[in-house]
Amino acid sequence: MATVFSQYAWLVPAFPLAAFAILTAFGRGWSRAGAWIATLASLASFALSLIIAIERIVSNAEDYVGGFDWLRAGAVNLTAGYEVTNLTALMLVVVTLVAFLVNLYSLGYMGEDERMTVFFSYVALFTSSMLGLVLADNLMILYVCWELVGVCSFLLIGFWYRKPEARAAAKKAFIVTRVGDLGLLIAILLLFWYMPDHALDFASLHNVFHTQSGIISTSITTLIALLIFVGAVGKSGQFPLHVWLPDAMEGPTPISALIHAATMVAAGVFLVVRTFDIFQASQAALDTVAIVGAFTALFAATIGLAQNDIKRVLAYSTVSQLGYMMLALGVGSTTAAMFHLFTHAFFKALLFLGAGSVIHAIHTQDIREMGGLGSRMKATAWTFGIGVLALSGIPPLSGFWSKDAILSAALEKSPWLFAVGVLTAFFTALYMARLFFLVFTGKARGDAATYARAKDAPWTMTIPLIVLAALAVVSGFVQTPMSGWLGSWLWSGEAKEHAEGVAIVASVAASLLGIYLGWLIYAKGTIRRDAVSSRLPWLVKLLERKYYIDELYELLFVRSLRGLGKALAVFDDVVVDGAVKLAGGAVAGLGRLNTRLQNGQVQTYGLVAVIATVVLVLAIAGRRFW
Amino acid sequence: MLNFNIDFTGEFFAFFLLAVCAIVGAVLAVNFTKVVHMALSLAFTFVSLAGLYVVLQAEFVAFVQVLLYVGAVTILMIFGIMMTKHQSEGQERGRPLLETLAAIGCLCLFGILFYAIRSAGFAKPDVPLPDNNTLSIGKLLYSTYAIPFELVSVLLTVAFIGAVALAKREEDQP
Amino acid sequence: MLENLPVLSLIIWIPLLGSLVVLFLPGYNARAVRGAAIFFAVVPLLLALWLYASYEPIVGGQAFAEQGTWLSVPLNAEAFGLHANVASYRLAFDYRLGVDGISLPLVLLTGVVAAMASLASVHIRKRWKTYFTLFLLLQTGMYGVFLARDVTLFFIFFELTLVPMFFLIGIWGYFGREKAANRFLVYNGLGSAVMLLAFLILIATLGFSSAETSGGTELIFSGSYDTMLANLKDPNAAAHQNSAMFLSENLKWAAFVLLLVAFGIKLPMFPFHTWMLKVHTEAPPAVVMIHSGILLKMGAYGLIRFAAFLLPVQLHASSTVLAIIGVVNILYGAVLACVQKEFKLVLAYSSVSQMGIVLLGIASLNETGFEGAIYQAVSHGLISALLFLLVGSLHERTGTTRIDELGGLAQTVPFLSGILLTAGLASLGLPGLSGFVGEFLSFLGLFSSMKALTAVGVIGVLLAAVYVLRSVLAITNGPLPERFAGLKDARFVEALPMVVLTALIVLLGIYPSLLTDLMQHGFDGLLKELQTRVGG
Amino acid sequence: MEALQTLAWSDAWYLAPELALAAATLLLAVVDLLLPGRVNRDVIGWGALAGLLVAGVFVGWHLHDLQAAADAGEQPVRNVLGGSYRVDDFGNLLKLVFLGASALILLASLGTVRREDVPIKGEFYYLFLPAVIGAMVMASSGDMITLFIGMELLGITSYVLVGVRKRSGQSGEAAFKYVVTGGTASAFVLYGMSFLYGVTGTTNLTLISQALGTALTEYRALVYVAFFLMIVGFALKLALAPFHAWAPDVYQGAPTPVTAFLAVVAKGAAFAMVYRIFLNTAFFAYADNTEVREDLFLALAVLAAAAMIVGVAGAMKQQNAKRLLALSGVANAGILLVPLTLDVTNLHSSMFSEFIYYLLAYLFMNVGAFAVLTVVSRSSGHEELSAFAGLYHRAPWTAGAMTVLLCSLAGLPVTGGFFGKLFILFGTVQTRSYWLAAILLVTTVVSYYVYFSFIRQMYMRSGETEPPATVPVPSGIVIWLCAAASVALGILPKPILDWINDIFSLSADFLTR
Amino acid sequence: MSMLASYLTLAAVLFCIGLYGVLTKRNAIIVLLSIELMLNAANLNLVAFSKYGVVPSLTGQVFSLFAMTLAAAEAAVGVAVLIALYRRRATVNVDEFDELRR
Repeated sequence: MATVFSQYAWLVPAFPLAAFAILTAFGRGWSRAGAWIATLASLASFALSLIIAIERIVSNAEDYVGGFDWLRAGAVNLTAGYEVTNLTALMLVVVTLVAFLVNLYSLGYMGEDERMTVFFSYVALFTSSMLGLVLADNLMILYVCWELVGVCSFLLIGFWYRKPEARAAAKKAFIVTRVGDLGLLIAILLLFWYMPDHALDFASLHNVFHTQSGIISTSITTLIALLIFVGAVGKSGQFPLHVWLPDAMEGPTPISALIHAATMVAAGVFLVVRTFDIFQASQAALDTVAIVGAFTALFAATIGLAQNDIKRVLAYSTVSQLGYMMLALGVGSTTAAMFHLFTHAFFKALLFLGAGSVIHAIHTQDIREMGGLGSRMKATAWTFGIGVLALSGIPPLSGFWSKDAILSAALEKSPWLFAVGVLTAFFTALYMARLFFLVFTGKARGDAATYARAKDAPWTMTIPLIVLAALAVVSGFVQTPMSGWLGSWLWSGEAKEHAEGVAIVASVAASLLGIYLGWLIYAKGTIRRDAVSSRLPWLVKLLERKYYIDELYELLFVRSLRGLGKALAVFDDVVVDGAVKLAGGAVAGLGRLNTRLQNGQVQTYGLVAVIATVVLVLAIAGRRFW
Repeated sequence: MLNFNIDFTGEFFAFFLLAVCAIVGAVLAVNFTKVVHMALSLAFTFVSLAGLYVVLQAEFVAFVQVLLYVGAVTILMIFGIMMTKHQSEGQERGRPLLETLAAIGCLCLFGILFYAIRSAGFAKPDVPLPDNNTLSIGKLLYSTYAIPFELVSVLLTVAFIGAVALAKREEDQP
Repeated sequence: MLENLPVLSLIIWIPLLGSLVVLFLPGYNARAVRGAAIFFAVVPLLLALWLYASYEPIVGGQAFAEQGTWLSVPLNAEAFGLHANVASYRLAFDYRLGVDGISLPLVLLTGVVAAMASLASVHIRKRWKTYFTLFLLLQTGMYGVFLARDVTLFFIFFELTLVPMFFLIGIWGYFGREKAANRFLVYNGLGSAVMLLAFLILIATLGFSSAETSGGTELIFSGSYDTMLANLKDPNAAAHQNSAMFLSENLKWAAFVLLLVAFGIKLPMFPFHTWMLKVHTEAPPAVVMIHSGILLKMGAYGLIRFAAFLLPVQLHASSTVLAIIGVVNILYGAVLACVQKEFKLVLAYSSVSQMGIVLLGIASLNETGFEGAIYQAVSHGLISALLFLLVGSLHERTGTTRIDELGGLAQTVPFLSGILLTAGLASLGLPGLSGFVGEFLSFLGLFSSMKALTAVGVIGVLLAAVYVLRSVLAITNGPLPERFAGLKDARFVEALPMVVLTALIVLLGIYPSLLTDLMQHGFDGLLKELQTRVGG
Repeated sequence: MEALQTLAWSDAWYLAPELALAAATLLLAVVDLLLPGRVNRDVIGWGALAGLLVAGVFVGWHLHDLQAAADAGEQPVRNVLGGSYRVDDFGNLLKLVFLGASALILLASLGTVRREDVPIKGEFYYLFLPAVIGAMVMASSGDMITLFIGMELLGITSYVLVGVRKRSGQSGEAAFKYVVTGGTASAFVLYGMSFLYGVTGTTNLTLISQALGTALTEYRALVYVAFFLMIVGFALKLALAPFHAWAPDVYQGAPTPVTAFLAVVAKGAAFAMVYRIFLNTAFFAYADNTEVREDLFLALAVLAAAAMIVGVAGAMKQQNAKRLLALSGVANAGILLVPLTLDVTNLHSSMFSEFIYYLLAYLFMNVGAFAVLTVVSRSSGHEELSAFAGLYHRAPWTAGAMTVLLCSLAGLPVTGGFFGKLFILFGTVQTRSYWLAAILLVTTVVSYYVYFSFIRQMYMRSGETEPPATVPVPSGIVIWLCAAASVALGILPKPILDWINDIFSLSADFLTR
Repeated sequence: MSMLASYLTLAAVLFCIGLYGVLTKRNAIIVLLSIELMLNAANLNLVAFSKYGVVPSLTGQVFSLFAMTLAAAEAAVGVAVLIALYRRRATVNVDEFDELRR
């Protein structure tokens, strides 16, 4: 049936874009007014998205595609188009909702910053690009928005530009994700030349790879899929390109919530989902995705155990959860992946915003300097607690359902992947418990005066927490083992539901065990905190230093690039320019030789002339008489 | 290649004698130490050449040679020598490098010339020169070579004016 | 209204007229001089915009083509066994102008950058009159290069840019200006000398046509580009095989290599790039805007216009080599840009890197790549002009452009910093800004034939991010040194060109069809030729 | 015995330009003697100028006559006394160049030559005239004897002219060096001519070219020797590398107008003679036996290349403006020689047009540059490059004119120098002498550096402290005339080349057949 | 060896000796005289060819007469130049005439 609102979907990104344009052009000197414009724009987007989603839920509308010619050059004929499907509608809602809440939150969080309008304009641009990414009907436009969200992320990470760490983190984020982007770019180049009619839109992709598979050889398909996955790895902070995400926490906390937890980092997952037809055509690619996802999930979770920065713990948790999603994709369950993406967006945003409130209150991010905040910041503590539980996968909170869906799918494919998933769930629960107990319970370990002043944030900051907490509780019910509504809606009826009892039991057990262990260590103190660090100091050190990956990269890439650059600089100067100078010098040398000849002695001149005569005659005429 | 199969005629003897004189004069001119001696030995060469011209049946040329070279040029040079101060050649440091290279260069040049001369097989000419050499030359000068002749007159005038202008002492010299 | 005027000639000669006007203005009246210069720089821009508006790709540029005999010199050909049926020879240098989808974007670029650079010349503090005289003269040369349709005319305009540039660098540059000016002159002179040789070979062997005169058939050697194209396609060319006039294979190769070197120097192509480092660092920023923004593009344009169109077979045979050179350019420039301490050098090496992409586009041998090359040229022109405009403004304020001495400028000069960041992002090929499109099209074009090589070249995009962010962030972010605390942000005259250039960069990034539509049929001839000669 | 063919009165008409100059010389010499010492000798200068103009009118008249003859279908050549003197378009065009150049040089020197510098000012002015006679004779004879005498007339007069700054030891030294080099060169040329005469039995170029065919079969080595000796002699006269070393010394020591004269007229005349002899005689083997011809032209080409390279390279680090221009003259001599060395093929036979066009451009740019140098060195008191420092501030218009002249010298468009070089280059390409083209191009580029060292001084060095340079009116006229002509030659070469092409034909006008 | 070759060889010898003199003799007057010797060698050539040449003719003799005249004129001017120079430098040593250099 025809759609009414879907055709106005382009307005969804247009609102924040307009806000961005207005703020950039006229926003200098405005402060709160500008912020409100951006917030209202995101609200408008949210409202429209919601209407579209509801329309689609209610009427089960057809997909809508619209757009205009964007680039005509040679064989290239690309449109800037948008496509509204159930999947995109869902993403629209998630993105706009989180964006709106984060905007609202930021009104309070960033209230004292003099560059508030700049901040909001960046956020607006990000929202717009993210929505564009979601709506894009072809890979090219998706890539364009993909890069734009990257830039916004970069801008916002480096928002506090005076801090050298922020500068470094922004740079790192941009460059590391760019590595992934290159993969995506090459994948697009490949697709362009292999696809019939150079089509890059998702409908054609679906046609070629799903409906009439076999047009493109398997090896090329695998290559394309892997390259796309490289892009996703970069964006979604999967191993080995995860290094930028924890550093990205140098940005303002709302940004961490919006970009580095809920939306942008999930774009990698979204990309794989969007191009899943290609992955499905190649088992090797799927396996890779699953293995990388599983490894990342476990790997990041272990690091999360040993971090002391509240946001970094959450960041590694994000990496870990994204790993889950990849795992889900790798085992072929897009539903599980999208489901987890959906729930994760809410509870992770919640956690970050809660962390933001804490940081806002006591101006430190080190959990070792916190403690006992639960009594001073009740709303924060409660909502944060819900988030922790949701993330840990405690039923019936949303995280439980989505994680369970993933583990079930994994178990179906391979017990090993399942085992890794369960182990990760345990670690997740453990580090989240550690985080919660260290921050909100016990005694204050930091500055007493600060502690005394700590209180809940203003309403603009609290309301988002409450809304998100509510969502963290309920959003899981869209897809339970009992009703596969989300899956059937997303993929138009091909719902295939299964729930493994083993999976449910194992994951709940692991979560509870983790939380219990955390309680024992960090709240009750039954187990000494240095129980591990005193026995296995190297292990703790290894985890604290994040397996020395950063150091390794520094050595492998940064140093070697610098070394190569220095070497080439010498080469450029000595060899390339040297050759030029040599040529110049040769002429000058000839000139000097001539100057030496000009000694003022006419007889010398004559002598040279005579010798030249002899040589000339012998060389030219002489050869005829030889 | 040096097959000197020469007809020993009278002309050859005259040539030989005069050639030796000319070469000796020239060589001596290069080797003397006193400038006047050099000039005089060169004059000797010029005279020898005049003799050769006679042998070559160019009496008028020989006459002019004596007149111009021995009579004018050499005297001019000796005037020049008189008007300037001279140290003898040998008293100064030699320039061995220059001299060696010059000698090599000249020898090579001579070698080339000699090779070229030797490689040419000259046929005996069949047309004799006119008997009345001087008259014929005179006629030529006034007919075919009238224009060069006139030009030479301009040239001599210019050389005369130029030489005087250059050599004369400036009266307003400080 | 303009249809009946020789628009192309007007575009070329109005700056020259302006140059003369400025020359005779009273020198003390800086305002009048500057005003006149800006006026005479803007008028061609307006004409170019009119041209853009009335240009139809399908029709091509015939409507605007201008043609006149400039000089036609007899070659006194003697009757020493003349060619059969030929009574006399002539060497004709015609005044031929034309515009097509390849040159029009570059003409527009020239108009924009030149107008903006004349606005940006506020930094010039001495001898304005001479400065603007030369500046306008330079513009005549640049427009001429892009509009000439006769190789000799092209060459003359090409050379015409040389002398004003020498003065502009040598008089108004920084400390090492004279050395830089010399190097520019000699190195580029060498380039044009090489080009001249190639052109003469082409004239002598490809530029002939015959005409009937009263005395019989006259053979005319001319530099007419169209004649050359026609002769190239002449199916009877084989009949001339043994003629001395025929462009033999060896000669074709010679001409191709010479053209490659000539335009490679201008481009600049590795290893001929060292001259421009000095120019970039020593010349005044407004001049570097022109230099980096337009003059380098003459290399790209020449490569396509002459090396590609006239010698397609050679282009085809050497496309791999070209692509390799392009990749080397990209990576070499990028890696070196990563380690420079002087921002101008970063930009210089980044130009090397960016121009490598143009080479890739040309090496791709397909329309996508060619259009990408032109797009990249235009885009890089705008971006580097903007960057050097910023360099000028920053240098004026801080007295330095060394990365390690600058920092935190976003605090005191947020506008400049913002524009700098935007320009930087554009230069690293961010989608949505113009830099991306050219890059993408070039890569896309080349990818059809050389996949692995393209993939290696794409690494340059990553390195671009490294060097741009490294330098831009070092300048704008981080702690602010004490002495830069009181800096003032951009004045209106500075901000105006910045905003215009930024707007164009964004516009071209958002809606690339603005430019690509122009080029649509520009490469038809070449593509057809490639197809028939080498079978696609 | 044939009837005595003597010089008829009617022949005097053909000799009119030379005769006019000779008459003017004598008249001025007498006037100079009679005039009291205090009278400014500039009068003599104006008289000499008038003599040159009269001669120019005669030459123009001859050209017109020849044109009329050609239109009437006759050979446009007048041979006097079997070619010992010859009126043809080649000669006439070159004569115009020589007369024009001399006139410009004289005009520029009026008002700049000072009595304390040149005590024999009268002689200085009128001795230009016989020198020009010599140059003209070198361009208009088909007989080696006349050519040689013309060369000597020019040479001997030049020796005197170089030495006219009697108070300066440098002038004398330059004159002496010139005498030695010039004398040696004459000896080489004469020696070479003697061989050529020997193997052909005649001094007439026509007869020589006819006889050379047989001579080659029997006396090949001697023919080689004859030509190579002449080449060496001419190379010395033309200052082709490596026979050039005397030129900077002589140019530096000579008064600047004389330097200009040597650089333009003396060089041009030597070229005229080279063209006469080599094209006329070495052309013998057009049909067969191209070996010797190739070798000779190769030798010339090598010398031309060497001259271009050495001239430019030597000038690179030269700090003395006059020596620099001398070395530039060396390079330009190489360029001027290039057309001659090119093959005459069915596509290419325009070497003379190429040559004379560049000679014309060279005339204007060189005379102009020397005129500027005279003005500048007068104001600064020395002839180093630094004399030009800040000229832009001291005399902006002169600096502008100098810039134009330098661009022409450097061969930048759109100037006569550019077009001349382009034309020559096209010749090299048509004959496929790419190596010469390459050398020509590369040296041209290096010469940018050389000539722009003037520009660096004028525009980029401070000269604000020095007083403005005054430019005498005649010099100013010459400078601007030369600059304007340089530009005009670049923009509109067509009329001149059309004209040359109309009146000149290699086989009809030049080769004595 | 024919007579002509002998004459030519003699001329070559004289020419080379003259050249050597020009190149090596310090005294300016001797240098000038050496040039005369070279010219004389050429004259000898001309006269020899005039008798024994391929086509014997008086032209050679006429040429040599002209050459002699010119040589004399050249010598005169040369000496005049030298005298003028001597007034300034008080020397006739060729190797001391090196103020103009480099």
